Amino acid sequence: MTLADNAAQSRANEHQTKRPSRLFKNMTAKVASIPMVLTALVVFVGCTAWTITYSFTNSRLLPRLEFVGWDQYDRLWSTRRWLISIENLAIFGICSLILSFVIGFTLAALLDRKIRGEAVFRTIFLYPFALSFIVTGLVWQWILNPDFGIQQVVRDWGWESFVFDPLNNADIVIFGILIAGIWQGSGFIMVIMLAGLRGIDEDIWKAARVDGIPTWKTYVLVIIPMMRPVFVTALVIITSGIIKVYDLVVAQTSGGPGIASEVPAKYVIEKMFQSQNLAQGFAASTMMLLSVLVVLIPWAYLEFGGKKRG
Amino acid sequence: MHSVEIKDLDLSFGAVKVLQGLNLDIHDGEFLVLLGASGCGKSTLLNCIAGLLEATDGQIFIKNENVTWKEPSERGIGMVFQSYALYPQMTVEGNLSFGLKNARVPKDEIARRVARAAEILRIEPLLKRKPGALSGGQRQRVAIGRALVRDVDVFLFDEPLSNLDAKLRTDLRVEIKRLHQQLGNTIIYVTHDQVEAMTLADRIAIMKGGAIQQLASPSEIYNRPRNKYVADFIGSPAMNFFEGVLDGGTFRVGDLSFSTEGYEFEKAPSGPAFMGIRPEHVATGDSATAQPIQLESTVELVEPMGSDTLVWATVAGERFRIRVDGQTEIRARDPIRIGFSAAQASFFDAASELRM
Amino acid sequence: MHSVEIKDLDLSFGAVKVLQGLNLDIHDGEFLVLLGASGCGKSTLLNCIAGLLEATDGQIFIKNENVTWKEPSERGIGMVFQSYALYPQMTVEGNLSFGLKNARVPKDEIARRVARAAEILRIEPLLKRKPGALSGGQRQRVAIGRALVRDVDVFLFDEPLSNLDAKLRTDLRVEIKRLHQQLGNTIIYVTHDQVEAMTLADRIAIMKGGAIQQLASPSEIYNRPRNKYVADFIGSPAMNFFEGVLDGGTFRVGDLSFSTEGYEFEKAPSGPAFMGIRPEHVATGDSATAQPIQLESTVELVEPMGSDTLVWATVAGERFRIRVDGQTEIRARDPIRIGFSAAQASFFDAASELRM
Amino acid sequence: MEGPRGPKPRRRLSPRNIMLYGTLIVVALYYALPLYVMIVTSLKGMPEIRLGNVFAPPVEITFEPWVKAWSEACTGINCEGLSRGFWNSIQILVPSVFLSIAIASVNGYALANWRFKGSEVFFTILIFGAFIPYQVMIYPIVIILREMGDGISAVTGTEFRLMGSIWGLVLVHTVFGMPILTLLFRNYFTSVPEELFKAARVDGAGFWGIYFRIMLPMSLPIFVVAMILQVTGIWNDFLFGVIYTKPETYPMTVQLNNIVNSVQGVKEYNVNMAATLLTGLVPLVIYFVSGKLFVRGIAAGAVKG
Amino acid sequence: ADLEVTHWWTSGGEAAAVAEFAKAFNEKTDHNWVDGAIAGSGGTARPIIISRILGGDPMGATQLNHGRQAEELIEAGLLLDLTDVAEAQGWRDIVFPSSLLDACTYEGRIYCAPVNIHSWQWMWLSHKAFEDAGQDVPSNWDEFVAAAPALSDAGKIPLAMGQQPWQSAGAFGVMSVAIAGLDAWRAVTVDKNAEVAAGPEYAKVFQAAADAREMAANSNVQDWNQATNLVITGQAGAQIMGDWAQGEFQVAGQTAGEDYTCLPGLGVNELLDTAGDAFYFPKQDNADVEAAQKELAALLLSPEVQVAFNLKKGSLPVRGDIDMSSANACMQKGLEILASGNVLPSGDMNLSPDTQGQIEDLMVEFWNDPSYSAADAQAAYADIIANAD
Ligand SMILES: Nc1ncnc2c1ncn2[C@@H]1O[C@H](COP(=O)(O)OP(=O)(O)OP(=O)(O)O)[C@@H](O)[C@H]1O
Ligand SMILES: Nc1ncnc2c1ncn2[C@@H]1O[C@H](COP(=O)(O)OP(=O)(O)OP(=O)(O)O)[C@@H](O)[C@H]1O
Ligand SMILES: [Mg+2]
Ligand SMILES: [Mg+2]
Repeated sequence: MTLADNAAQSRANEHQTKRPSRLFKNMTAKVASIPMVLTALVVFVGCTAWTITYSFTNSRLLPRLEFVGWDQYDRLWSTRRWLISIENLAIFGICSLILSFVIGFTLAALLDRKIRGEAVFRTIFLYPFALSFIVTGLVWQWILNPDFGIQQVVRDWGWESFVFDPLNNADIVIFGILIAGIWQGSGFIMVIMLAGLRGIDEDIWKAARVDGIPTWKTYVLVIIPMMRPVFVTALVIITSGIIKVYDLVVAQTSGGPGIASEVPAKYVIEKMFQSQNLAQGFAASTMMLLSVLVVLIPWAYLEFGGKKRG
Repeated sequence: MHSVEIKDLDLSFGAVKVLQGLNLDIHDGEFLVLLGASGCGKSTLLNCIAGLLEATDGQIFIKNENVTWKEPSERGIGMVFQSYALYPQMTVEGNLSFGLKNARVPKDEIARRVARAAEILRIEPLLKRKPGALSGGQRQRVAIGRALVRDVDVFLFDEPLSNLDAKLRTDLRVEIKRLHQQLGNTIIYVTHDQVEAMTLADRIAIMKGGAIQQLASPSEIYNRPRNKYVADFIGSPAMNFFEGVLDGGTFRVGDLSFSTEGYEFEKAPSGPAFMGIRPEHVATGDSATAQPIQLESTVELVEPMGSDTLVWATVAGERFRIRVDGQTEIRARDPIRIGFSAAQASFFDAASELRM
Repeated sequence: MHSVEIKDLDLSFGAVKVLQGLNLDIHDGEFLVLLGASGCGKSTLLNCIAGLLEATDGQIFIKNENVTWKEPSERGIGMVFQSYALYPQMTVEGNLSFGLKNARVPKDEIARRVARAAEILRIEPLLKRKPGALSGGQRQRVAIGRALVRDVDVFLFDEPLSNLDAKLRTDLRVEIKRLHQQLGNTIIYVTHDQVEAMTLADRIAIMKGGAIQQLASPSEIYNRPRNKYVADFIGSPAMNFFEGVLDGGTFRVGDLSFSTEGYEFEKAPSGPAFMGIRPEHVATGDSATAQPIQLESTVELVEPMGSDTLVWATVAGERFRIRVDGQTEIRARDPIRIGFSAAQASFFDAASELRM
Repeated sequence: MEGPRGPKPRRRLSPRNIMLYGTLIVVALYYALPLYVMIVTSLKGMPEIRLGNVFAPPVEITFEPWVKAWSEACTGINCEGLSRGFWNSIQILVPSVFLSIAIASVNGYALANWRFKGSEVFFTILIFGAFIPYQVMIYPIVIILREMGDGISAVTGTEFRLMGSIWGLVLVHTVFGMPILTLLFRNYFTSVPEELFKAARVDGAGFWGIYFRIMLPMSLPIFVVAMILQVTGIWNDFLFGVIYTKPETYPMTVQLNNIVNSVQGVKEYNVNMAATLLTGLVPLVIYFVSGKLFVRGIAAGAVKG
Repeated sequence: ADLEVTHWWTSGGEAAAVAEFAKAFNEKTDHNWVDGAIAGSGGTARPIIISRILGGDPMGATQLNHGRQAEELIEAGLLLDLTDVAEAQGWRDIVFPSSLLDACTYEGRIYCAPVNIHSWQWMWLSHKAFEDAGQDVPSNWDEFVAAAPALSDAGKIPLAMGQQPWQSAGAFGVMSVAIAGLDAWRAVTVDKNAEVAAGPEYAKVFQAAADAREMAANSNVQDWNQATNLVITGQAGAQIMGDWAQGEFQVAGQTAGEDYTCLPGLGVNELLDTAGDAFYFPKQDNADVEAAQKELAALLLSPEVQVAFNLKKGSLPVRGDIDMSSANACMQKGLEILASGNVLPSGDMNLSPDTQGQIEDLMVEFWNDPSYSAADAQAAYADIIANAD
């Protein structure tokens, strides 16, 4: 070993001891992430834990820590209104999921066919997304009103026995809400799908044409399976909206007729604030959370657990 | 017999004319390479032949049948894309059989054809895998297989190797050539890599700005380029050019003058012109003395490439490329004697840039 | 003096060990090329040197200073990326001066350095343009310029030419070489193109699986590869190998036996071994008769490449590549006489694959 | 040679086109109908509404409902219409959009380019947060806002309340906008070539330097998307607006709800529709103006990942 | 000081009434009334009111139905103690019936200012509707039931009914007092006797409710005042609604006895319950505001304000010692019943909001689902009563 090598070696040893602490590495990035960390921990984890804890108490108007075990849950699951709410949410959720996908994708596919006036159609399909649920609910309440709206118009045209009054018929009221919900949200799904379609390699289309595959078959067998990430994004957006559906119902039917269009979120709010039974509301929201987890965890496992990626 | 015939083909995207009055005849079983710089319209032409783009004017015949208005799937062509365009969620087998199933080919016939294609391309062990689990070269082979099972007469390849690394490219190039020898189909092959063009083609069509500059065999194109563009485009490193004046039997560049003996002029050798000489046709050192034209120069830069070495020198103020054997000992700043013969050179008219 | 020294470098991504106990010394002003197949860890090593990845273990010295824990900008390095990574929203000038502004270099000093880099790289007219308005070659030069203005001792290039087409690649390769001659900085240059490696390098480090296989001058690597991997990797088309048994002065392959006269063995020449011979060291036709080893074979495939032609034949059941002059007339299915000498061949132990 | 030449002749009214445009037009009608009804109704007088159906165009156009909705409609004893809510909404909107986008973009950037141990965990929690029904968190957030307000008061020695002030609402919007926006930004910044980030580090730029000088100028499309989503989301919010503000600071949607639900005698549908349109105007204009950018931005940020 | 007052009085008559408070407060004190109306019903407003009180941003005063709603807020010390105001003003002596003040009292201290008496026990009948159907205006429930088919034939809705849950529950309450009688009602509501709730008296009530459900089948309105409007315009025959409906008739310029008739206790049992509205004053840490709060509390019960307010609102004043001679015929009727002591405590004071919510849910479901039989509903009702607290 030469002298220089020795010198380098000793310097090396001296520097080796000075490995900087991991904690302070990327300090700025960590500091900048504080809002995210706080939100995640304090709001999302903290508040959820708080809510779950208090769902086991008998809190009324004010939270208090007097535990009563599963009482609130027993009561919850023996309440007809809650059961109807859950049923409604399930129907609404499944239908709006399917319809959003079908309508959103179909419209996107139609728009992607290099048509004239694409911008006009796209704007028409998308504008409802700009409106609040309150507005959406009001307008559709108005249009579906049997005395002024579609039913009356059709009757004026001479079809006297025509009946279309979803908002006043307890059996189908949830579909009346669905009409408005789809109207409001499917445009956004369409945009996401359109963006996804535009991202597909042109050559795939060409390959399918050379193979002589009809257009619809290409969509079903080739394009749709390729758009998995897009569908996942859309799924996240739609489901997170479905669980929270509240404003729309309040504005359109207030849960009526009767309790035919009640939804869980509304049950929670009313139990917490109107019936002044906080713990019951908390129990209901815990159940909502649980149902979210039941859907999310397997999905998250499939998405991130199976194949590790950066 | 003509396999593919293109007559007066025009194609515009809106106001942009990409192909203009293009004519091209391709023989049965021929391997034709379309070579040209990026954006010259190669892919566009291929897409027109495949029926993926609609001609603005002109006609296309395949096997003497006018297919101008036919659907791609009815034209009897198979196509291989640069990005492979494999259906990602289907297995290799699914990719190969998808088109056939759709054409309602009987099951056993499908199985037979897939098996044959898999055998030819040596992808039998991969049949159950999805494209995502294949390497680049394997994907490429599956893409070729998809064209192969269609049992067509004409294959169209759009830069099928340009996404691969050099080593794989060399290997697959040989495979494609062998495949052609084995099957005897007509192949139209787009590339902008001239090594591919030279090694694969029966004939090369050199394109520029939507028109064909020269359509000839590789050696013809290499040795007797029709114009300066072709001469410059083909060959790596590129041909050396001198700008000067032709005057009967001599070519004058500044103070120098070279004899044009041995060169067969197609036109009267007079007026301003370019002389071009390929780096590999320049001799150095002792062997230079045997050449009719000799010059003294200085080595500027040496690039050893293993089997041979590139030498950069300066002649008449221009950079001058010479290719010598890899074992030759040459160092930068050495003086060097170079020699070449007009017989191996090319002369082009200075104005029209056409071969003289 | 050492410019860059790497000691026992380890790097893992989670469980995947990408670099393992890597040692490398680079001299001042040396042009070192890291060559290796895709995924072998070249970029990872470069990123470690630049400080963009944190070593799991080991140390890195630049100019004899331990920089293992230093920020990239404090290491005295400049880096050029494969995708250029120009800041798209800044002008060329902005791109060049960004780093200097960050380092609070005085205004006039910045202007001076930018002007100098622009002059060296001949991009003065482009200074006000944005990268989007530049051609590939120009972008490449700006990317180099960005490293240049930083006035550093070590330049790191990560496949700077692999996004360019063949023609431009050749031109820029020469520019980089000239730049190195002009500036005399240390350059570490990653590529997987061996032509680049051979032409540019003072020394080449061949990597495989995160370890260095051989570190030597290009001609050493070309002529005396340390192991079979290096021999196979370097040279295009690749070296021809025969698997056989060495027995004193002869190498037996099946029925054939070749004399090993002229080859300088490093180890006792006995036992199972590979013999490798480069395609360009194989003579054909008349000149073959002058070689100590001679064989008869049949041409299988011919690839004319202009300046020279590749011939594929079969010898002892193996595919055999031969490189001949471009003017030679050879056709597929011709019989061919080939000859070569053991002096130009390489022998590798069959088990360890090390040079014998 | 004879035979077809040039482009294949196409009929304009091919069955394919009739199907395509037919479907599009029918669907477009479904989407456009409510807007039409809103506009038409808002321009009719009450008698006309009572007589005709919702789809009939106005016989006599009157702008009075608009005037009334904007400046005269009453809630309780306040008869200022929507005008006050409009300015409140603006005051809430601007800082909320700014703050939420600023924070989410920095988060997304840190997650994409400066991962540290645990950063993905926090991100996962955040994404889960997008699914938590707001109702779960209304109550605890009331308490958090109260405590934070007290904390700030104690530190600064001034009287400061988060609860009921615009800042409380801004904070709430920032928190609840964070999951989706962070996802959007993270995906976008991940798709920016990593080499650009490395080059900037070699050039000596730090966390903020790279963010402001390199990433920000490149991210216009995703900022547009984030802005559109936040503007509509915040502008249209009702639940938080009603719970975390007070009458002086009520946003426009709450005001709208008040006007629409304060039935005095008969329901004034025309005024309600005018009020509805007025409330939707800001997001509508934004969508009509920036539709194309929106689609592009979605393609850049939402679809990958 | 500025005093923000939240309430959910946004219908025409209500808004006019609350304007009287504001006017008096602005004129008679140095303070300023900041109106915080929240449209919708108590259901919309209460979460806002409560979360603001809890969130440390309380309003100066707020409407809440008195009764048990505020108990926990008082316990938590969030509401202002008004005992000194009450004593100074002698509320003990003037508030009538005294149960109103009891509802404001918690552990001997007074925490709210009652402002009116509301009674649910009214039915409103449209003269025009019965005229159009060629019927006499009924004078009790049974007559009304008898006349209903004729109304239907004339294209009228016999009974107008809004869809909000509290309306269904309220109408049921009215019917139970009128039809089951006071004793049975007391046993169920005050003593929470589930047996009575399942018994024959209540079976009659549920049967009546089922009849009413049929009569209201075509009433497609949401809000109570829209339903009232149906009566005012003669589209519907009658509505069961509290005395606040009075205000709507007044705003529409109708006269009791000429254009419409009011029947307390459905004309069967002339009883009034004495629910009402009260104002609570959340604690503030600002002395100035506190002074304003107390002044407002005192003002709310002052004779002139009581008169002005209740005339507009159509409710009865909380003190018996004032001159209400300007009140209309219906109010006079109510005042008489009140004076005669035929009062019953309001459900608000007996049942917790939780139980009330459950009853509302039941009623609204029963009311809207014609296939829900009276017997099933009664069983469910008895269940709720058994578990009531
Ligand atoms: N859809 C299109 N609309 C307008 N111009 C187009 C379109 N497609 C191609 N072009 C233009 O036509 C010209 C030829 O394009 P083409 O793809 O055929 O080039 P190419 O020779 O295949 O190039 P490359 O080697 O880069 O693939 C280019 O200038 C291109 O800009
Ligand atoms: N962030 C990462 N996480 C996990 N593995 C990685 C990561 N980056 C690189 N690798 C792995 O490390 C190995 C070396 O990668 P590296 O990019 O250094 O290869 P390379 O030699 O530069 O290849 P190429 O020639 O394709 O650029 C590869 O196998 C790669 O999969
Ligand atoms: Mg192309
Ligand atoms: Mg790399």
